[in-house]
Amino acid sequence: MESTKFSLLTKEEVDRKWWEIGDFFRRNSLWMLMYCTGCCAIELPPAMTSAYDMERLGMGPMATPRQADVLLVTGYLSLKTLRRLIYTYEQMSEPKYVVGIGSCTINGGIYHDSHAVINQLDQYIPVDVYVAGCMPNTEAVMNGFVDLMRLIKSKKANGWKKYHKNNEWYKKNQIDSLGEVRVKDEFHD
Amino acid sequence: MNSMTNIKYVSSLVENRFKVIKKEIVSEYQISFEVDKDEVHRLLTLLKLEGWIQLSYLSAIDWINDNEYELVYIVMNWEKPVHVQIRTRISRENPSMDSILPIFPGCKYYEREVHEFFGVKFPGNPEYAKQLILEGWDDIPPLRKDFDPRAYSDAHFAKREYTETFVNLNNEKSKQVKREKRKERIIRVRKGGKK
Amino acid sequence: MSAVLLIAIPILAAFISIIVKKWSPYMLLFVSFGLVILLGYLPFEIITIGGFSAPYGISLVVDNYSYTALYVVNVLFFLVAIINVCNYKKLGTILLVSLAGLNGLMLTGDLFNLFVFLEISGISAYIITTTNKKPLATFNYLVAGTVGSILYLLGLIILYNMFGTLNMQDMAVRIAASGATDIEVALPFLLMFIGIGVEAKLLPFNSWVKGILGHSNKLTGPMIAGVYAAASLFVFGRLLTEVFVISDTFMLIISVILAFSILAGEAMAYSSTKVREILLFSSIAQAGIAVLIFVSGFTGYAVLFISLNGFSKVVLFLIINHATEVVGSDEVIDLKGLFVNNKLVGASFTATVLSLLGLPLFAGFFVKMGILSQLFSSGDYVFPAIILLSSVVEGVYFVKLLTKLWYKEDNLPQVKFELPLVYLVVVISLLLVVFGLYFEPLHEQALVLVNHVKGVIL
Amino acid sequence: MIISILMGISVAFFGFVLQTSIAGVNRKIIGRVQKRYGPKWYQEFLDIFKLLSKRSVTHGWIFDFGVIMALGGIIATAMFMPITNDLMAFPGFDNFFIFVYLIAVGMLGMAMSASGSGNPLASIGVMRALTTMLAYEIPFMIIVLTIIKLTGHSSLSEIAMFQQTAVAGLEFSGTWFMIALPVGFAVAFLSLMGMLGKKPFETYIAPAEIASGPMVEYGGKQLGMLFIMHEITVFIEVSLFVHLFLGGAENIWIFLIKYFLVYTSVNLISNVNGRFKIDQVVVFFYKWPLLFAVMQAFVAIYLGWVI
Amino acid sequence: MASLEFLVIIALLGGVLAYLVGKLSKVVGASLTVLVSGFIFVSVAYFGLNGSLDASITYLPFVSFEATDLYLGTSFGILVTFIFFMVSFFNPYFVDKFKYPSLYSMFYLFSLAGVLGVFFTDDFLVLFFFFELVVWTSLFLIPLGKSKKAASWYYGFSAFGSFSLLFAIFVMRNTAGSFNINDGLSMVGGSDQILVFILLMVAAFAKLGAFPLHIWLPKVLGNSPDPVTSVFSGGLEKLGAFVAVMGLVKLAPVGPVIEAIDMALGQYLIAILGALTIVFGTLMAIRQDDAKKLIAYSSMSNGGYILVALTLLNDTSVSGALYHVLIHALASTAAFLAIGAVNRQTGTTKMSELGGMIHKMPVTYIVYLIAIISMAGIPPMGGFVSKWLIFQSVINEGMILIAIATFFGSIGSFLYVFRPLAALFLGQELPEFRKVIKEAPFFMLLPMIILSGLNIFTGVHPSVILQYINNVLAELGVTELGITTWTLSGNNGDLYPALIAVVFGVGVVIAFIIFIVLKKSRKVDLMDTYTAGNFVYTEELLHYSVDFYAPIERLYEKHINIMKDFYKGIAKKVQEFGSFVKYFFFTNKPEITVLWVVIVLGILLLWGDLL
Repeated sequence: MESTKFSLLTKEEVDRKWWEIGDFFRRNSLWMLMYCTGCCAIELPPAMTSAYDMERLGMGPMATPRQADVLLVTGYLSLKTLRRLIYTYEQMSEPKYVVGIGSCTINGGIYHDSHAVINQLDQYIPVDVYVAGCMPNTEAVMNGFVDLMRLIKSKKANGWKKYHKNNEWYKKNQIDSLGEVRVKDEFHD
Repeated sequence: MNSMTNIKYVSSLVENRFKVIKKEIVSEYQISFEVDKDEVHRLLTLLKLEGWIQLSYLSAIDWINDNEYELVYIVMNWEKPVHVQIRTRISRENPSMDSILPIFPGCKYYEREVHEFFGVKFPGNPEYAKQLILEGWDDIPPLRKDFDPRAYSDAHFAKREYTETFVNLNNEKSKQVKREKRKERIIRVRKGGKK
Repeated sequence: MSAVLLIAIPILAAFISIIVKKWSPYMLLFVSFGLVILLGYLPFEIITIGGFSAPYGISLVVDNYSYTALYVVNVLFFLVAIINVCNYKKLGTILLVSLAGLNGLMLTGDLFNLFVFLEISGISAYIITTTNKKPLATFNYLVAGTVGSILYLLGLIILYNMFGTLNMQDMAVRIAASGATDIEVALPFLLMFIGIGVEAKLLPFNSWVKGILGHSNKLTGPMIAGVYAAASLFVFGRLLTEVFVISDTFMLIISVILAFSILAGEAMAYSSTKVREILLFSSIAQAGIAVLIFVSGFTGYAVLFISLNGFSKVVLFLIINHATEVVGSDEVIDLKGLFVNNKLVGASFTATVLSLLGLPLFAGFFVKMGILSQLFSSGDYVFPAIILLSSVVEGVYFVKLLTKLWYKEDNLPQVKFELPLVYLVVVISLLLVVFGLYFEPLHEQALVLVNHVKGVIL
Repeated sequence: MIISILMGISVAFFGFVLQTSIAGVNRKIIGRVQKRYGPKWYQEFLDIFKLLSKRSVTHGWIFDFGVIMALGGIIATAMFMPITNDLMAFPGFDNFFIFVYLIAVGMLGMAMSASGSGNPLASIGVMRALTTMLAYEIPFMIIVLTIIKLTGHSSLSEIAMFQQTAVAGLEFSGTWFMIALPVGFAVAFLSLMGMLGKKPFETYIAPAEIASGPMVEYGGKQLGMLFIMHEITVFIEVSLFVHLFLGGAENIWIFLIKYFLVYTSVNLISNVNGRFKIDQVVVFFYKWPLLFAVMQAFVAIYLGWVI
Repeated sequence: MASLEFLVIIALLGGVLAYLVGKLSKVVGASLTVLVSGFIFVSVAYFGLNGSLDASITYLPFVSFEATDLYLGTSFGILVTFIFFMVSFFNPYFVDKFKYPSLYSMFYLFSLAGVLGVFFTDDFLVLFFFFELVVWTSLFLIPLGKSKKAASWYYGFSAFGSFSLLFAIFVMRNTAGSFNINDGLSMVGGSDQILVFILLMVAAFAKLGAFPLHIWLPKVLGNSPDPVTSVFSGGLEKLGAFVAVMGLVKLAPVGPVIEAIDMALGQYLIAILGALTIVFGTLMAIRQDDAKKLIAYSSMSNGGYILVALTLLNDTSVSGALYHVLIHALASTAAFLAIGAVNRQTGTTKMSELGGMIHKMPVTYIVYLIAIISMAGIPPMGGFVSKWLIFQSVINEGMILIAIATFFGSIGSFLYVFRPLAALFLGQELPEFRKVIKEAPFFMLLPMIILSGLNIFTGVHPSVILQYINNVLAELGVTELGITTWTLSGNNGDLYPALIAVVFGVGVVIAFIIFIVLKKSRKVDLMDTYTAGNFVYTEELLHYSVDFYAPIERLYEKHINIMKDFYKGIAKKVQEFGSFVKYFFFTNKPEITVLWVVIVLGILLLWGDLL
């Protein structure tokens, strides 16, 4: 350790420092995308009301994927919803996080044997936090958000990096089960 | 004009005109007739003239062991509030039934749905073959009895594999002990003991 | 070289031409051209036929006013004759007779003699209009013409037994001397006014105009609308300035008639869809304006106005009648896009129309300015308002006509204008533009005529 | 010149910090009204800096240039704003019309980049923003016309000073216009709510109907810059209102109190209201507010009835 | 020493020469117009500014010019010749699409000659001569565009206007004895003065396209070819402003003075009509689908501003009005040229058919942006200064109703100028235009860039031009506007436009620094937008440009063409009257004539004893 003089920080250190500061802001003002895919979405309004007050944590609903940080996948995901979900996920601005709420996102839940519902969400998009329970209680959902914040703090919530790193794997899975993501229907040919 | 007179009115109206295979009063406001396949059109036109102007639902039931589909038309009358079910049986091999588009234009989407989920053809409705709900479906119509959704799900969607081992928390006493202590404390507090 | 020759030569040529049928058109051309040359050496004097003095003899007056009138009428007549000589050979004699009648109208200083020449030129006009192949219209014109001249005669007779003379100057002197009140004199003057009014196309009396000019051809159109209109307006001017004494009630009636005929003329032109109708109704309105100027006493600019109008009408009617003959109908829709292929004729048509409207760079502008400034200086605000309002309406329908004639994309009317017509039309429109830019000569001519006091011969 | 520009920049920065913290406090108050804790007081700062730290999306050069022009225009307007009687960047040149029209530059910048983003929802949002602007601006300008006519000055600091000290010569001086023109104050308050885009007139950022209107396509730093712009716009409009109706401020503390009271009252009212349909907004402002504004102007200018 | 008469002759001969050359090759003929108008502008501007235009007359017969201390005429002259010069750059590019290209260049230069004559003369008849010359030469430019009926509407209104001007000229001559403008306007008195005032106002309204006589403006400007529209709105409308200045400022105020706002009744009525013009223009502009008609209505409402400002007769208002004339000319010409450039590339100006022009035509976009910023009166550009001056005087006079109209106009102008910006330039790039369109050629961009440069300059440093306007004010006898080199002082506060521009620059720099410091954002295609999860592939679905301000339009949809029906009604009445008379008098039966002769005779006979 040749000199104890204050040494200039290298570029990576500066970026890492900035990233930590950015993480502080990102975890204290998580904006969730108001995209309620399944039945677990009914848990979110109570989270915003005075009993649990999601705003305390700095979380609030935002209308469009561009503005939101957290994508809440609440409940079962049919093929059609999954296609729209993937398109929305790709529209979100980086760094973005996904919270899978409800057992349907974990292992297909009660619809595990249906022809229309997928069984495991993280095959298709990277999921940071799962909240188990067939309709988990609001506390559990809030707990999930707190876990997400802890993950961000410990720099482990890098699902979006995984999506970039092994994109082909995700894409292959998506093509396998969905056929094609961007479909044409009779109204938008 | 209570419902009984309506039911009687309808059954008398239909019975003396058509050979009803089976008649069943489902509930206070609902009656169902099973009729031969080629009389369905005339019956529906008659009912429509009598005031049953709304086609509430059109669906099919798959009797796989009789090797038949059963089509159910439910029509509704606003003045005399009675739902009339018209049921017919059609064969399961290349099932087809003439469309009732001219009588009830509303049937356009029902027929597309029945075709998509059961594979029944409806000549006379130009769009019956178009895709309605399932996007890019490549298997046999899913609601047929001989379709196994579980097999489809296993084939297409990866399942989460759970290892069967039970993990006992190595040095942590199982939670059961903690639960009993908590129960006692609650009883004690209820009796007014110290917290 | 006296003015009588102007009447004598055409009549003599008319008789000769009856005998030598074949040469009558060439004789017509030769005579009319000769007269135009003759006019150059005409002395200014009063010729009393046969030496009888004023109350009895007939006198021909050659002063500035009649000189200009003669000049305009003869030149116009010659131009129209050149264009139409080849295809109206049979009318040689009639045209010569009408030339004589017109010259007589301009020259005569005697009221009864005026009636005689009125009849001569009227009859020859009726025969010319027979070429329109519209017998009922010609008959209507005949009846109206004769009724007009008879009324004129009636007025003349009343005047004669009131004042005993037929000579214009003498009559004016006697009226002034006798101190007759305006009311008494009003009746004969109104009769004479209506008489000449029929020929000068004033509104209530001109129901014949639509029939004649509406179906005119290359000869009758320019002849009636150009030559005869100018001649009758000059006669009207002569009477109004020389003889008439206008009382205020008489003036009221006349101004009502004139105002009505100006505004109604423009409105009718606005509402008609046939090109010839547009032109004839606008010439009715212009006739009304000309008479209005005479009535308010500015002979100078009135003469200018009439001559410009005469030339323009000849040009307009020639072009439109030729196009109608080729195309077959004179509806605006059928003639749409006429000028797309023949731009030169179109340019001269447009130039003439713009000078009629009184727009700058054209002679019509200064004439209109002169008229308006004199009307205003006499403190009258009503008539200029009417003239300006009518010229707004006139502008709108002429612009609508022009845009239709110039702009059309497909199946344009196949019309070919032969050289003499094109040459004549272009020369006249160039004249209008030249006089528009350099207005001095016309201005002096107008000033010379302005101080032409009643009864005094230059 | 340079010092006054630096002074202006600091005024703008002060405005931003002030408004963001007061907005955070207000979110806490609203929370307490709804019997919940509400976010931290500096939550707004966190939101803005979080947005600035994200990597967002751009739809072309006009999309970015519009945001820069919007923020630049609004910062420029804020630099002119007088805080107290003597604390202002450009004494003598803070004319009322500069504020009304420079805000329009900000609005134009945002509108340009929103419709440049190619999203129809953004264009609809812009259209609604302009329509509401047409609605609430007219009554406000009439009331300001009366104020300028009464005081004889159109610069904010003179109007403020006019209301603070009773000068012998001028007969209405000395009383706040809030008291002097009561009806005008009410109308101006309604227009202020329209200007701030608070609940009843929040048609152009209607999250339910057109997914937050013009902000649809904005992500990280663009949205952050637009939030900064929004905060500074609110600072400008509320302090404009304070100077025009509440008699400006002798020192900074009075300014802060007045500012806080105005903003909180607007916020409280807006939180109990639903949202108007876009047609209702235009019709609403052209019915009663315009009528009262004209009546107030007529009475104040021609009949001289000023309390 | 350029003599005015020499310039007029150059313009006329240039026109004829352009016609002849145009016969050989259209483009050369049109570019000749550029040279001639350029030469005229340069000589008028150079000699006019240092006051050395000599007015001697050698060739033109009755014309008499006056250029010494005629600041009003020179300022208008320089402005309009400048507009003609700028627009003439567009001629060579547009001339090949016309039916009569050589005629177009000839009449273009003739109207320039007419315009020159109008501004520099001191004799009414000469003024009227050139006034009429401008009317009929510009008349033939209109049908080259889309509609043929527009020409007759235009001629109807402007003939009505110019003939009432002529009537006023002769009425003034009766009292003043000569056609001289100044003593004609000053000497007329009593009931004649009211008549002259009304007639001059009718002429000004007809030429400016103000409220009662505005029907022709959108029809003509909307349908005529683009260079002609820009010349109309930039140049020829200024004739109306010139006549309005004569009628409102030079002529003494007419009618009893209303003591509440100490203004003459005549002036107040014109102010009310000006206010109505603003409101009506703005309302109609908001709902237009064709960009050219929209800008036409905007120039109508700006004409309303000029009228309102001229009626107030104090220093800020008249200087505001004259400055607004300059600003409006620059801004609306730049806007029309930009739309013309788009029209030439795409062939249509309908907003519902266009979209996303910015990607291929960025320079035209910036020119249009600067033009609309100035038209809407937003600070860094000139429009703000002139509107500020007008607001100062309107508030100072305390006229509430007119203040409402001006505020409504200025806010409304922000609305409707933004509509073409959003619908034409921004939004989705429609596929059929993506491959075909490319930026306008350099010589079309040159005038546009010069105009936007001037728009900025007039906004940042107005006192240069306001200095010149002050001596126009002095000539008109109005108190001068207080200006220092950088600041203007209005009635209740002063303005430092350069400071606003600098501060705006500083603000933008700060924002730019914030933008650059942060992470670079990812470029994404325009179609990749938030569509609530739907997959949309066609651009038309994502481009919002049809009936843009639907909520406002719904409020006044039913009674839009009251005025148009009113004028159509008049035309119908004239037609009915004509056919009535035709039916009544012109029948083929000769006895009708005899009947009428007898009737007239009867009237005279009865006249004697009845009356």
